[in-house]
Amino acid sequence: MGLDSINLHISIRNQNFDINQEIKQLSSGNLNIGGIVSFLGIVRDLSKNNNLKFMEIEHYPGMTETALMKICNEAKTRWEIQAISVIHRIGKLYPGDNIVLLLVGSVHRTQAFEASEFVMDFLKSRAPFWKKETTLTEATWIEENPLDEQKLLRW
Amino acid sequence: MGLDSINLHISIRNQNFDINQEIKQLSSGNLNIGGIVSFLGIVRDLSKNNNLKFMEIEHYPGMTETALMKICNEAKTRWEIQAISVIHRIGKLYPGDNIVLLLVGSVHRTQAFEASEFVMDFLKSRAPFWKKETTLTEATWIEENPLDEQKLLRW
Amino acid sequence: MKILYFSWLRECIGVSFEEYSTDQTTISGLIRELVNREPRYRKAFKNLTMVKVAIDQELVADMETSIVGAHEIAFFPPMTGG
Amino acid sequence: MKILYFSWLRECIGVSFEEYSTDQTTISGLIRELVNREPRYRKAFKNLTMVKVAIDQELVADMETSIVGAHEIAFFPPMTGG
Repeated sequence: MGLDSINLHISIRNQNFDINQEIKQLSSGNLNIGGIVSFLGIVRDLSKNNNLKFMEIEHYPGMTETALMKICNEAKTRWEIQAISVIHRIGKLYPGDNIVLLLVGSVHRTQAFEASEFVMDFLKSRAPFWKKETTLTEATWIEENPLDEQKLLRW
Repeated sequence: MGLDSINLHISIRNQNFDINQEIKQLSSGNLNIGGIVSFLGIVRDLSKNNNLKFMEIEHYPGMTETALMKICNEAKTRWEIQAISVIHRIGKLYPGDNIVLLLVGSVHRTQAFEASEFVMDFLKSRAPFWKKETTLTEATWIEENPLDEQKLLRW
Repeated sequence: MKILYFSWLRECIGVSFEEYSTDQTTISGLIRELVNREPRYRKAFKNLTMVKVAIDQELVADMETSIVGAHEIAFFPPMTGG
Repeated sequence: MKILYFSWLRECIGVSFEEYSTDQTTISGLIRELVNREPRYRKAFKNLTMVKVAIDQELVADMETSIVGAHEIAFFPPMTGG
């Protein structure tokens, strides 16, 4: 049931992560995990004039963790997966910096892929994170992409 | 067109890979890559008695590279992706060892996920690799999973 | 109860949280009351399609949801994580 | 032409490749000829649903495909990579 039978790891933090190490941790002691799907999100420069200086990520402590737990547990009931790890950075990040790392380990490749897409789709629109971009000329809060909300309808 | 506009990297080899390094290489010099989807395949013990000693992977030099190039180029025409890297190990591998690493970098998360599933599905049934498992008691060639062939029909 | 503000709502209102007492029983009632308090609230809640609400860290879609007994109400724009 | 064998077909036939000349013009003709050569070929090609073929490193599905002019013909079981 729920958290007992799945290896679930959620971390919200300033510091960067090491993907090798996170993968090692996810699969350690579970030789049934034959496939690990991961999604790595990186700060990219989407500003009109390609002059992003940095990005700041704010979140709602407490609710973030609860929301992510809920999303991961839902994924666990829908797909045959053995382990999930979500790391999301907050604070000041620069172009090329890592933002988010999702790892989903499963015996079955397709299960891990679908669960990963599901978690990313809901993380994007249901986990309380907000991004602010500072370019050479201005600071603006990133607006929601209306497509993100639409994507939830397919699940 | 084709290979010119996409960063494509294919490697068939004995040695292990370093995921951090491969990701760095994929995204280096391309700040448009906002998301990298990866699939990591690991040797797991699927033998009846859970007594896998090692696995041997054989391939068809020349045809393997051509087949993978074809699959990646097809993915490139179907999805908006900026970079693909496929590394597949051959030779003798032990439980827990890495087998395959696929990386797909894209501006758009969903595009990278779909392209990754596509490449893995075709790699599985169209790239000339064969696996032999040696347990404590016997050595057997892994048989094709009939579902793998079916999966191709959805693309 | 505690009211929290995030992102540009926080910047607009000027605080990240405040203690607040109200006789209002719904989110929409609370927002009406805040809007009548000071221009900074009026500005923050000008376009409600841009405002999301969580009661006790749980997202709620309906502005008529009851806030009776709530400890923590948060206002923020649509999320943009990932 | 060069004929290559992989996986258990290689083990069964005992070589990974051989140079071979034939008047046969199709894959099925070539297989028939090989099967009549020696028991090890008969054993390898016993169940053709388990055998896949590539002509010049290109997978072909139809056993009646022409092999005229081919440089390299490979026989192997269904792939199991990934």
